[in-house]
Amino acid sequence: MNNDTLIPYIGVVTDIRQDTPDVKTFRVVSPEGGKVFEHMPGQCAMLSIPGVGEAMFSITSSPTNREFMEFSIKKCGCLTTWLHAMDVGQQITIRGPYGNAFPVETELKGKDLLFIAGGIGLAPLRSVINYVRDNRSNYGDVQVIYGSRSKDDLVDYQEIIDEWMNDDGIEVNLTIDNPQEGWDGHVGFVPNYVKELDPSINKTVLICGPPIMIKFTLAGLKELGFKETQVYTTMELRMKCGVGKCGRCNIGNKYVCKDGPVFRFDQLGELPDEY
Amino acid sequence: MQVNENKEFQPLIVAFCCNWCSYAGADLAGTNRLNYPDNIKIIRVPCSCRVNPMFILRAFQRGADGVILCGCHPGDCHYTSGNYFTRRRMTLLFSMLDFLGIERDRTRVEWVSAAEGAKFAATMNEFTEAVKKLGPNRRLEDLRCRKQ
Amino acid sequence: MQEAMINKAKQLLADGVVDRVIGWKRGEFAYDITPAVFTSAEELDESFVYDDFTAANVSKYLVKESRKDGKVLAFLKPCDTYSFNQLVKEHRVVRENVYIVGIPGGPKLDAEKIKAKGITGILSVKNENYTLKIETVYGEESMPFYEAVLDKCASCKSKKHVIYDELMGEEGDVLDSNRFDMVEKLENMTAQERYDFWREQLSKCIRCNACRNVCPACTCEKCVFDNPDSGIENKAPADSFEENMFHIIRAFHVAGRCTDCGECSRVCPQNIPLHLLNRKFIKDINAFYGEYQAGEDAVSRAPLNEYKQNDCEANIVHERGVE
Amino acid sequence: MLKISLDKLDKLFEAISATKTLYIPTDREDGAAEYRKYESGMKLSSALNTVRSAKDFFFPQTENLVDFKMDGKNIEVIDVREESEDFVIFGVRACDARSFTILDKVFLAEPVDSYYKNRRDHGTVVAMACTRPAETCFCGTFGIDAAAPEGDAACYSDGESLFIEAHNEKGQQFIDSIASLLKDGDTSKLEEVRAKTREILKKLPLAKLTTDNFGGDKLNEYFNSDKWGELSESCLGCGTCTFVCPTCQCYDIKDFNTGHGIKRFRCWDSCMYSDFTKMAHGNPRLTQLERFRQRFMHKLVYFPANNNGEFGCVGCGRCLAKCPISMNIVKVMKALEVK
Repeated sequence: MNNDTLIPYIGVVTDIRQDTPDVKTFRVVSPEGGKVFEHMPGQCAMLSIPGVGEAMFSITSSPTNREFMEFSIKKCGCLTTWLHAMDVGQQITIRGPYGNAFPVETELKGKDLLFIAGGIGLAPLRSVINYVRDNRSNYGDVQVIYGSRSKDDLVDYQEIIDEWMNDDGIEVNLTIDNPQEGWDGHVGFVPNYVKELDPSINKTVLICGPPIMIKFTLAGLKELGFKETQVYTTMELRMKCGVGKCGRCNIGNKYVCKDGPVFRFDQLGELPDEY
Repeated sequence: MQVNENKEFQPLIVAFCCNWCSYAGADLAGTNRLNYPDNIKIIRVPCSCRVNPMFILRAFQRGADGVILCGCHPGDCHYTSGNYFTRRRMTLLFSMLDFLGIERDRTRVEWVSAAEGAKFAATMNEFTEAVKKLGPNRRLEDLRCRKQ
Repeated sequence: MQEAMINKAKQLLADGVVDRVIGWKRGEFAYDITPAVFTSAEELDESFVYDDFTAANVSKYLVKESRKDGKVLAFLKPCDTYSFNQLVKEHRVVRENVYIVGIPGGPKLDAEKIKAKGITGILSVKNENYTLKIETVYGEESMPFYEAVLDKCASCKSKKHVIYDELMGEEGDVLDSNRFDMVEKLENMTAQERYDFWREQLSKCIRCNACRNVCPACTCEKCVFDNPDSGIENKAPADSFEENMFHIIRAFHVAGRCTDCGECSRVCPQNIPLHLLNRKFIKDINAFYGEYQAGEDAVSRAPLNEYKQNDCEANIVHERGVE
Repeated sequence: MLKISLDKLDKLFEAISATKTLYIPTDREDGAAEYRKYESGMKLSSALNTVRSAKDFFFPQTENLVDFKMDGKNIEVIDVREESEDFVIFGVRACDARSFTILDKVFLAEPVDSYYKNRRDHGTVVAMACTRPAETCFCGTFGIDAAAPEGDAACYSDGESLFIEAHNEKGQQFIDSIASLLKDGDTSKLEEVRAKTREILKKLPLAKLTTDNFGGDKLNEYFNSDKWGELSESCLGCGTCTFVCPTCQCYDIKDFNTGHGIKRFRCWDSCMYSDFTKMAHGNPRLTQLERFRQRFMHKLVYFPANNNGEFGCVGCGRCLAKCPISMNIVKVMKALEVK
């Protein structure tokens, strides 16, 4: 019998990095070494600990990374709590990749890109940002606006200041919600910061974060003159199968696991408001 | 404890024992070197009243052939009245299991005080024999949990 | 009766005594009646119905309805008043927000029983002197009224309203019902026979949860079977054990609180006689701890919430009845 | 057409079950019909339909997907799939026969569900034309002819004989396997019976129900309809409609700890359940209104939007008969319809 997508592969956790007090980044390879499967930036995978649960997570590493995949996971429910408690060397099950990806090889090619992320929302965008950094000549200017509750809640802070900020042609703007000792950067919410920075409206926007942030940022972008066709986001709903059959992650007739998770805002606008 | 050598059916029996009386009773049986079968797996609970019907059913699901619940004698409950509620609850539950055709001898409630080591051993011996006669639990088992 | 009820409802709406009316709404056929909330005289005229098929017990809806603003009028049949009273006792309804009009009850009819006679294509059902005249696409059919009566009505326990603000029609009495006959019959079978009986019945279960969701006593905010942390959450009877477990626990959770309204059996799509499990508990409670009718009053303690020092021992189960 | 006398049905069933597992609808003690594995002496039910639909055979209520053995930090994945046995489902009504093509659109779409396909490949559907449709029937609304069902093969009764014809190769193989029992027969009386059935179908109370005003293009219009509150207010949130429905295909995947391993199984799930879309951080469908809307929008709008206009309902009428509060797709369609 052919392999079935519902039967998972084994992955080994080879590194666990504490990013923020409630976010850890897990490095996963196949037991034989190397990646379990290839993916495109924005795609997701089903991770599971049998007996505990299975859930969809975005792959935070870039496909240009040839050795491993990474998942930045916030401690939130039953499975994620378990994942946060495990040690290096633990095997997990993994299946995927699921969903579409950010159109990095088509619509985004040659464009100036603006990434806007809030909190753990950086996770799916990190894959794209690093993909773009590794294929720098294919894209124009890159700007990243990233905000979190506090400095400690900025995911991948070390990578941002060590690598992204040192790259040519990448502008990184960080912000935190409230003033904090040891922070001399911007303070304020992401939507307002975006308006303050007043980015060029020629940029294509990739946005991910809490729904309330997306809502206000999108309104702000529209005020600045951005069109919905310029803005991409990535969604999350409860998923079980990952292939559009189990029937729960739909928004209207679109399944987030199969037709998403990446949507352009004009596409989302045609769908009912149920997410 | 006895060592079971022959191949006759060896039931798995779960005994829920209240912390204050029956568990101490089991202890006493041990320190007095009284024999009771190794089929008995004791689960210590703070009070017999802690045992809800689900505990009993789950024990059967996971392979128990008999379940016995031991608590303080009525009137002696550490929490004054826990075992009185247990008594009503288990009476109704056992009656329901019986109603569904589950062999009634697979379930039992016994009151064993901390001083009744001998009663504990005797009860367990007797209960194990009764369950042994019934054979493996087939009517209230979960086939998925059966070891191949 | 229907006319009188509509008029009563209109009057109470007009007088401002109530803001809404909970009752039954006419369907596509003679029998597919849906509980509904009415807010205007026009709606009442258009679709309010009370007839031989309005069996649904609306008291559970009052858990939610009575927490909304304003007052709701509920027409309750005798059996429904027991359920409502039990909810009052458990503080699940806001009594002040409900205006109860007691109405005469059944016996109500079961469309399934008509269909089981091979009568299909039902267009209308009329009760003429306790003979049902049924018009179908295949012609006129008839059958005795009492052969189509719902099981729960066939063993009606009471025609008395235990709680109401107003009564329409005559007050009835508590009946000397035969409701424990089948339980007794089962008790007198051998364990093997009982086991076979219940296996046959419970293996039909599709775990649709209709029995749980319709039950006026099942009003937990989160059911143990929906709670992934309970360790027994399950959506489907994956094994015969789970079929048994679900129904034992469901019945146990309402033991001492079940008023025997019979809704669980009425709604079961697989016709499992679930009320027998509830009645077994009621019968046992009566036998062991004295006669007790849940919902009869709003103050007495439920049998599983109290005890007596001289209660019988659990092992009484081993000493009585048929092995 | 080939036929066999109705009084020789037993012989037919014996012959089929000699080589393959045979399932037929048969009457239970409580009067309801149910598909059961054929055993000698079992009688074909005269009921119009079974309570549980025939989808069970291809998409059972629960099935094991995969086993895991946990050993310290290591996990072993055990593929538990086995080749299905060959089986025949006899007496499938036209509505259920159509339901399989709807399920196919979900499960056989890429990536193919191997569990479903395995059983689909090994199962032969022998449909049976209706002669006594009920008031709850509205298969005609979805373009199904109850007198000419789909399936791998179809049977028709004229009251004396059972006529059998194949619709595809699988059906032909089925007929070949019982050829010795069949003989050529005159279908003139059968045509009369079928014409009569079609007349009755036209007279059914729901015969005029149409899907003309439903479909993928009505998405926001119906989603934002103000009728949903009223329609869903008495919904109990049970799964009866979903579980008796031949086309409802949503499932859940769960793990069961056996004490010596983990069994991952899937089971039917219902969009009517409160935890259907519940996530660790929230639930996009918080009240019964949204859940209720999802079920009917799926059947009447989302499914046709994704499947060239095919609706996710076959008009079998089970939900009409079984819903505890008698709220169903017909009432929803009538209340919702915008011309």
